[in-house]
Amino acid sequence: MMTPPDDLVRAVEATLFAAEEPMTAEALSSHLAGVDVRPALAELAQFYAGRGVQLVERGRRWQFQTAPDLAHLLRREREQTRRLSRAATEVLAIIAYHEPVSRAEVESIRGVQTARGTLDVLMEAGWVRVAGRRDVPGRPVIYATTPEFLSHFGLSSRRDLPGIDELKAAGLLDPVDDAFEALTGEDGFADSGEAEATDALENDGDSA
Amino acid sequence: MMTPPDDLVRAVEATLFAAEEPMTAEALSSHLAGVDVRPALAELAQFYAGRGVQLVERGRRWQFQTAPDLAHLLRREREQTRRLSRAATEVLAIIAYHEPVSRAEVESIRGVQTARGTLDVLMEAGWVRVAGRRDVPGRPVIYATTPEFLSHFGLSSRRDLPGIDELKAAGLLDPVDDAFEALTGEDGFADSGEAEATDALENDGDSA
Amino acid sequence: MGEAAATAPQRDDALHLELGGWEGPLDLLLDLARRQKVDLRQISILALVDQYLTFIDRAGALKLEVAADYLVMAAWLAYLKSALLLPRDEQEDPSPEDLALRLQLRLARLSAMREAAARLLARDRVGRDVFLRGAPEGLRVDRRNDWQCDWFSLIAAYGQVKARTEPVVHMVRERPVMTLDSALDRVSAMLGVRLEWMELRDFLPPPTTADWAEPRLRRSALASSFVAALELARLGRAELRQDEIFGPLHLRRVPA
Repeated sequence: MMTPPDDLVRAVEATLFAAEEPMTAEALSSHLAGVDVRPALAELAQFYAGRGVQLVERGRRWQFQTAPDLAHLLRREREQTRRLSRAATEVLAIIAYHEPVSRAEVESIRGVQTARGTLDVLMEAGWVRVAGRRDVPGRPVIYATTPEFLSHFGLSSRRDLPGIDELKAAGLLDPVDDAFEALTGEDGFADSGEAEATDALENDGDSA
Repeated sequence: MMTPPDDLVRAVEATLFAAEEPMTAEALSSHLAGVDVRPALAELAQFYAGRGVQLVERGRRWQFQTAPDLAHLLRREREQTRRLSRAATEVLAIIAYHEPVSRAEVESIRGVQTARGTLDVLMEAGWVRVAGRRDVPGRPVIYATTPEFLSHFGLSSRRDLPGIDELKAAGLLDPVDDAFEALTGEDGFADSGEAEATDALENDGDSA
Repeated sequence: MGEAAATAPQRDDALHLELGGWEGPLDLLLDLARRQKVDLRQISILALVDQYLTFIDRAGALKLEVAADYLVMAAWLAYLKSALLLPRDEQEDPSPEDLALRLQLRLARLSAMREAAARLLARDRVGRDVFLRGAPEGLRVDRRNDWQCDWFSLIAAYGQVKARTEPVVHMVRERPVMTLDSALDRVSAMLGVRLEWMELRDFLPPPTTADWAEPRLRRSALASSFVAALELARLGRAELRQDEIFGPLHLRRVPA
């Protein structure tokens, strides 16, 4: 026999169960007349851990969802996930690990032009959004991921991205130029005549 | 500390949570490889009793639902303080001084048309009510103020409204718009032509 | 993806399928590099270049259409290879070693993102591995307006309605004027007598009497005389002259 939950915990539980979208603690609080809901969220998360349904935080928003280990039972009749092309998957990963990032930056990593539709697919899925413009000549649009992205891929925050710390430590999220300078202690060869061949290669995708 | 639920209980819990419709025990059972789910359902129903969410059986189908005493959480009212538009204030004043009046009479006193929404706003505010129909051709609806109107404006009866002479003495009948403007900080009407334009604008807002 | 296919000697169709399977030349290079089965930092760029060129050659021999960017990469790699093989003192700046290093860095970055993408897709995804509530009741917020209006606004509004709709009589007080007709008579009569330029003000009745000294009447007379002067000029009976902006206006008769 367990002690029944207090009123606030019950209210938070009911609200999140009924909500059609994940909710931030602030949204929950404003729905519940301004009370601090964080202790209740923590209590519920702990309470549901190990059950068939769990309370998780994704990008600062809270949601109930089924336990991952039960996937095989639930997957059956539903294939709700959209199938992503390889290009879309790579672009999504590049945006997630580098955000905010411009299309040209994505292309310089992939070494290939990005088809128009690829970013559209990611934006339509609600995983990528325009995050403004980079303050450089041409003012290119920059892209970033959304809270829906975190929630779809089961990430509490971007720090949860698989291997992001290792990639960061290895300098693999830095641009080639920075990594090159770090390794050689030299400036790049932007001013050298021979740079053309290299640029042709690197910019392959940028010319869009 | 409580014992974690067994796998079947977890599976039933997750299945019902993710289900788009209530499920019979048979449907659940066939979904879960034919095992008998009734003990699990009973355990879950007991477990959730008293929580913010409950497992209930309705016409042999099982579903999670918000605890009845928390149903009010699903439908919240948010109160928004809004200032009555100038047009609505005029209509209210005319009704108060001339009640019962028809819409056509209000318009002829104001000298401009009254948008549909204006009267709705006054009725929503609870200050004006339909007081029957005038016994003339067309039988137009007539309007009057409510007891809430009197109490909101601190009047014990309509006789407390200042008379025309008092208004004149207070300078409220001065044909210059400056008086109104100076007193209320609102724009006055330069002439009746402009008044119509202004009213149309304000009434647009009312009907929204 | 292309791993299995490229390890064995390919039949035509297998190779064809493969070329479509790469996301550009860098992707192909990365696949070839991975086949060296060593850390990307230790791959032999020369061996990689050879593999790539062989691959493209074979595709060409099989008359497969090879996209231009694959050929551009091939040309650049051929250049890189020859530079790497040249004696050191004949090398230009940037050194081919630097170019090779940059290529390696690019491959490492693409490889890292490829792996990241795979790990991302392998996570517990909503709708595939975990599921949200199937039939949430939904939260609804009904807006209710709390209308505000105070006593004074109400009374003032009524006052304004009354004031606005009350018949208004405009009274214009009588004041001394010189009519246009009399000004016209006076100016044309005086023009008939004088031949030289005269200032407009000199046409006004002299302020000798108390009436004509009255400032408002003088202003009216000046205005009417000015209009009279314009009218006479229009009729071709007078000429107007003004030496500077806002300066005195002169007129004289046009000789018949």
